[in-house]
Amino acid sequence: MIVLLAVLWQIGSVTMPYLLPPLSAIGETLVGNPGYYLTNAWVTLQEALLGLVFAFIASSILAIAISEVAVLRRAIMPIAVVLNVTPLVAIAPALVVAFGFGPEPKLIVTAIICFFPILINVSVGLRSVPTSVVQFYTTVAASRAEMLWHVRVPNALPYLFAALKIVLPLSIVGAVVAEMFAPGAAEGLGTAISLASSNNKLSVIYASIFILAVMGATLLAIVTAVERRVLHWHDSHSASDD
Amino acid sequence: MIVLLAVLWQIGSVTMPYLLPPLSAIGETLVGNPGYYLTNAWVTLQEALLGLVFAFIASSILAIAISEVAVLRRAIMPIAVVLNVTPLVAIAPALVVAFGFGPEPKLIVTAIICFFPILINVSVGLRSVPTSVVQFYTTVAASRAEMLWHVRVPNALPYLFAALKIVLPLSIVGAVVAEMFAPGAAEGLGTAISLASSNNKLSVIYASIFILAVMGATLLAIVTAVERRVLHWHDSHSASDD
Amino acid sequence: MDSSPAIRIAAARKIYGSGATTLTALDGVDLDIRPGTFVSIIGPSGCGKSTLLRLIASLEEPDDGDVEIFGVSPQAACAAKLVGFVPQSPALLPWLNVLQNVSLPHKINRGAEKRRPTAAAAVSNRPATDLTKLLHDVGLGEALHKLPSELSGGMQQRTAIVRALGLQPEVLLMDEPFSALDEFTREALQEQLLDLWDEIKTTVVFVTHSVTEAVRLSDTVVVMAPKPGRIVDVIDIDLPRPRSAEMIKTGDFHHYEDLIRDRLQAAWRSPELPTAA
Amino acid sequence: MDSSPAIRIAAARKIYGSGATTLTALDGVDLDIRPGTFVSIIGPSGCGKSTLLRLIASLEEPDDGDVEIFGVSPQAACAAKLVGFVPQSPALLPWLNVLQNVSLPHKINRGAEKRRPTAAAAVSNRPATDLTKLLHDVGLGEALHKLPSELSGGMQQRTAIVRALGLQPEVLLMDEPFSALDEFTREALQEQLLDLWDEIKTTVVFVTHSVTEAVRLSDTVVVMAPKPGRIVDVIDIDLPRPRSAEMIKTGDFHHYEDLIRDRLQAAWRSPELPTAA
Amino acid sequence: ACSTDEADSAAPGSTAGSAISAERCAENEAAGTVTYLTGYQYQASASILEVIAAKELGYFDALCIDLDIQPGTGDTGQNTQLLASEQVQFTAVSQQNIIQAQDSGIDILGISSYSNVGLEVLITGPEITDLTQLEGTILGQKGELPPTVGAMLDNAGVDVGSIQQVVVGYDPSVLTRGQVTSLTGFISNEPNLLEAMGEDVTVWRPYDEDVPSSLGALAVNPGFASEHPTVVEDFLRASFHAFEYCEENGEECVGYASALSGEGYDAEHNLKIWETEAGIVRESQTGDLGAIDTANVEAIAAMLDEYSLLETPVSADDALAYFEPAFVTAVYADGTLVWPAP
Ligand SMILES: Nc1ncnc2c1ncn2[C@@H]1O[C@H](COP(=O)(O)OP(=O)(O)OP(=O)(O)O)[C@@H](O)[C@H]1O
Ligand SMILES: Nc1ncnc2c1ncn2[C@@H]1O[C@H](COP(=O)(O)OP(=O)(O)OP(=O)(O)O)[C@@H](O)[C@H]1O
Ligand SMILES: Cc1ncc(C[n+]2csc(CCO)c2C)c(N)n1
Ligand SMILES: [Mg+2]
Ligand SMILES: [Mg+2]
Repeated sequence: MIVLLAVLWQIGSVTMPYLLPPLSAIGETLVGNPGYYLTNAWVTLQEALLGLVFAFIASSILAIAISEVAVLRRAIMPIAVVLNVTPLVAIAPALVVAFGFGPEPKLIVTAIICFFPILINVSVGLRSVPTSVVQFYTTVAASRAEMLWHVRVPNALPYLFAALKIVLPLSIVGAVVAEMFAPGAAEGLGTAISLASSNNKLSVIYASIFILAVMGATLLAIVTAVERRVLHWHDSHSASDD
Repeated sequence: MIVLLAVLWQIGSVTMPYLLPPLSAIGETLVGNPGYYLTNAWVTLQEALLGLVFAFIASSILAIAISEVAVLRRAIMPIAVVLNVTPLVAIAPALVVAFGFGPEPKLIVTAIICFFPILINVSVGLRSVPTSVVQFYTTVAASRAEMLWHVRVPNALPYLFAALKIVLPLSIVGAVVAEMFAPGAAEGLGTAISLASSNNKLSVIYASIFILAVMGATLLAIVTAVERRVLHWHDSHSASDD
Repeated sequence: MDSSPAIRIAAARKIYGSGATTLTALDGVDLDIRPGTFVSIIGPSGCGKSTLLRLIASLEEPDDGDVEIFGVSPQAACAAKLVGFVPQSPALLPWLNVLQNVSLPHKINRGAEKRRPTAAAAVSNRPATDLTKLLHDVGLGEALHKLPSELSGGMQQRTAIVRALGLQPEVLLMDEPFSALDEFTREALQEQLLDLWDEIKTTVVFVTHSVTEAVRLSDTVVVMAPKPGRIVDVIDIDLPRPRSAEMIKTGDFHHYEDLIRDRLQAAWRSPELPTAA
Repeated sequence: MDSSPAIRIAAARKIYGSGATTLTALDGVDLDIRPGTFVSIIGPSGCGKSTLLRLIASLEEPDDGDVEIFGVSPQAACAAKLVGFVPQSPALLPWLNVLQNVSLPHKINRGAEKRRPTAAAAVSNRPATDLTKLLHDVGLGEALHKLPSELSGGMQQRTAIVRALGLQPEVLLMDEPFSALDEFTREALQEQLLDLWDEIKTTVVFVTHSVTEAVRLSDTVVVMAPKPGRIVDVIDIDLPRPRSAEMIKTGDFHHYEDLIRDRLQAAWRSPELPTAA
Repeated sequence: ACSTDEADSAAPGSTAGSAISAERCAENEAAGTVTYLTGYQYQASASILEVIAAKELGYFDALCIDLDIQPGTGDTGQNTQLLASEQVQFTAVSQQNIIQAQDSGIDILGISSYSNVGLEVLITGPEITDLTQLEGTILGQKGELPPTVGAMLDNAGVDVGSIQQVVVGYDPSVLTRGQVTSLTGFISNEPNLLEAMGEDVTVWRPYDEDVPSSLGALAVNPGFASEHPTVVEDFLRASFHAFEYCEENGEECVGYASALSGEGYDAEHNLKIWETEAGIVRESQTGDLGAIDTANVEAIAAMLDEYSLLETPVSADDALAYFEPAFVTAVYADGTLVWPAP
């Protein structure tokens, strides 16, 4: 599979040299300057994860709020949709005006990108508890908080993990896009990509994307491993071929 | 809630006129030139939905493939992750180079953005069938296709609808971002936003975002309504407060 | 003991669905249950037994009529943790092991005692239950740390029983709790249930399909019939306690069994029930 | 009828878990079941009855030993749609109504007949079942278009029974199919089951906790004991058929009941089962 | 016949093929639809506005060129790629972009340039009177420091390393709000915006510090150029013709761009952009309008080398090979644009 892709790429790089750099060129820049990529990757990773943490906290709280209180659903969902459909690249510059050149604008962009999938998945998960279970805990008058914590939240975990799988790679894209468009960035792979693209350094662009992909795949592998441990009780993990 | 936001906005627009235009200015441009916004919205909506349809088909097929065949999971997931972590704004230009000024690059960008959430959610949903149900249909030797069609796919619907709620607004962002970064776009709200931002017309930018938000919220309301009809049997819809 | 009823159901009606598909699950149900009595409910499948239990357990609102527990609403009774409920399907949490599943209700609604209505206050303040011992007693001693998916059907059911018994509730609502148990396990659990009932003087409402079990355990047997779901008979069982294995073979016992079977059969003859070939 | 067994289980062993938490659910189980016989399995809760049934139904692989149906593997038998399975929990699809739930298995694996092994071929080619009629017969005539969530526990169980019967399988595996049914519904369904069995000469493996039911229905009663799960007795019931309601009261019948209860009690005395107080 | 679908928008006096011999018309038509990609949307910059105007005025029709205009995003690297891949035949870039593209293996050919004054400038408040005052302050830029601005600072003896660089957006008020001390910008854009806000600023042009650069260069796909040299010539002819027209009729030309762009076009500001850039072009003009100054190309190549902005250093001859001044030369006779075409 990977070999096949590599061959296709090489053919592409010969027929469209203005579009795809040869793999050797990508390899050279990676090997020639590993420090550059590692430093930038580390910056981007930090932004991505920090933004994700904020998004996770905010969207989990809101997911709980909207699945508990119908009024809040009607108030919050439209705002969430607005955040979700706002093209961030259009407002990233405005964010710097509001928040300065520090990491805040980047974290905000990353958090906004990651926010919605968690919100939706978790709120569906919170409401997907089997009726018989809810009924039993109603007879012991579990408070809303207790029902949430002991019943709904664990029940939402499969949905949460699905959301995390979606959102971990997204957080990286968010950080990169923020670096490209939120003013103030001087480091990170996003910055590297925009510098390279204004200088037509195709090999640097694709080397950066390669690093991003490796980061994304690693993060995904980590969630998947954690999920396997945490959700061993869930039907999705009982299949023997899993 | 909305009133509160409007008041906050107005305060913001007075203290930071370079950041937020007064609401009245937004209203004026919307009312003054509704045809402009409607035409562009229609273009963007078409791109968004068409891209979404492609993403839906591709990711559903792949979700089925990876949840059925473990080998494919190992082959396809890395590629999916690469697509998901590639900053599309960085490759949108390359797509135009490869595919020209037609709608293709925009559809591809939109489809890539929508692809991953559907893939992940649906593949989790396909595997979350209660063991006892799978076992019964194993005793009548349901083929994989039959198990899929009659058992796994309906069982994945709650997850699919969650994915659709995430992805419908995303498809709009995808189309907008594509319009902003794929040269050659002469229409659409993304184009409107980048033109306006090159001319510092804040009111047009925010009017366009407002239209985008309305589109996103409408699409979300439609899926939610469809979900309510289709998933009436699911626990998430049995609560009386729903 | 108080003379006011532990459970009072008056003219209760419950309707499911709407329009053309309306189904009257319960209609004109009147029932008073004195504190400390053991009442069994018996009736054809689908006649509304579970619905009635859910009504008492605050899980359904009657469309008409009233339900009270110790003079307060079912909600208030549940809030005071007066109610122990064994649902027809075990409803265990798949991510908790057996011990965790039966312990969780204790961690929930801790301030419940304060909300107990006076009529039920007398019977509060018992020593906390030893759940591990209770689980051992029902034969789950080696399954304490198993997940529900690793249990047999009967083991799941026993877990659900312990979960309710552990609460030492004033009102114990059990929906076919022993249906998945073999005769001997069932008998052992019947003993344990009666012991507990004797000890904490709880009020039990017990849905069963076994006439023998109903007669053996109950002070009163309520016979229900379907279409609409209603009470057709309330039979007091005037047999001395403890009721030993020998008593089951006595004429008195058989008399009650036959009486109840008779009423049950009449109820069962109502339209649209399985046709014996 | 062929003299080779319909179901052959040889030295079957099934182990759950690994390491410290290993549990031998079945050990050294040998059982041959002749075609057309009605075999009941009875034993304490958790002794491995459902596991044994799942082994026959191709839902578990034995860790040791062999299972065959009509000389082929359980998988092959299922592929030929020889097997009808009534699981302990109904396992209905929540998005399909009763009629759709029982119809779905017919839409599945349509080419099955071609795969039938010769030993079972003789009994193929029966007229298709009228599922609506079957549902009416079990008392679900008015529930055809209800979703599982709108059914009572017993109604769900009857749906699962019809789903299996409708397949007219050569081998019918039923795991406590009548546990949630009242005595009269149960009796009616017993009649229907026996009629069907008589008519299509199917082989039935029937897990039950009711000794009376086992004696009434079976040619052979298999008694199991736990720790490890094993067969402790195989008792042939030499009573004439049809076995009427009167026969249940005869000494011969009681003899069998007492015999089985005796064996069962011995099995039940195995360590770590509920302690009668 | 030449494309007729824009016939109704043609300005008076220009009808299809009216400014060209039939033979040359046929040659031009053989190229089919020719696509031009703007540098940045429909901005009224030199190299964009006159092409839009030429089309609307019917000049391309008159020369039998079927021209399609696509708006660029401002990413010049992308423009060069699209040109090399022949998705477009003409595009607006700078001479420096052309040399850098060639360095990355992207084969394109420079055919014209309006001025040696570069587009990119540094803007400061009036209190800055010497660039060395910027040492230790914050400089706002749009992704990276333009090499010409860097060279300017360097030439002025500034320790560039001591300046903290931050990326900012396109709103120049970061400067006047004091968030940055200096700001990179485009010669006709931010200064005009700031002036419109009533702000007083100083504009530092690299050109004035002897840093070579360019404004309004056009590039062509080399394969296309060798196949259809008359189209290249006549494309330039129509553009230059329109440039002259728009110098006189700026408002009308900006109106064409505004109509193409739709709501959100700041016609007033764009007119200023046009007037500023056209003024610079004329003020710094060294030869015929649009003619390539080979000395400037050599100087740019040397500058790029000096600041190590190329993978492989280029010699002056290498750099000159990336440009073909003959197309411009061909459209002038004795210093006047030949119109109509031969
Ligand atoms: N998936 C599993 N993982 C681990 N242990 C299991 C699993 N399924 C069953 N067991 C164990 O195997 C033993 C036998 O279970 P089985 O379900 O066969 O019992 P059973 O005889 O059907 O009981 P019951 O009458 O209660 O249904 C039990 O001790 C149970 O805990
Ligand atoms: N949620 C529901 N929606 C619609 N109808 C329902 C619902 N729950 C129960 N019913 C109907 O109400 C009637 C009574 O159901 P109920 O569960 O109370 O019966 P039951 O006496 O407990 O039967 P069983 O002995 O089979 O458990 C049935 O006809 C059932 O179809
Ligand atoms: C006068 C003038 N102003 C701006 C640009 C172009 N510019 C190049 S990139 C970019 C941002 C696009 O994302 C802008 C504004 C120009 N060519 N001429
Ligand atoms: Mg019930
Ligand atoms: Mg079992």
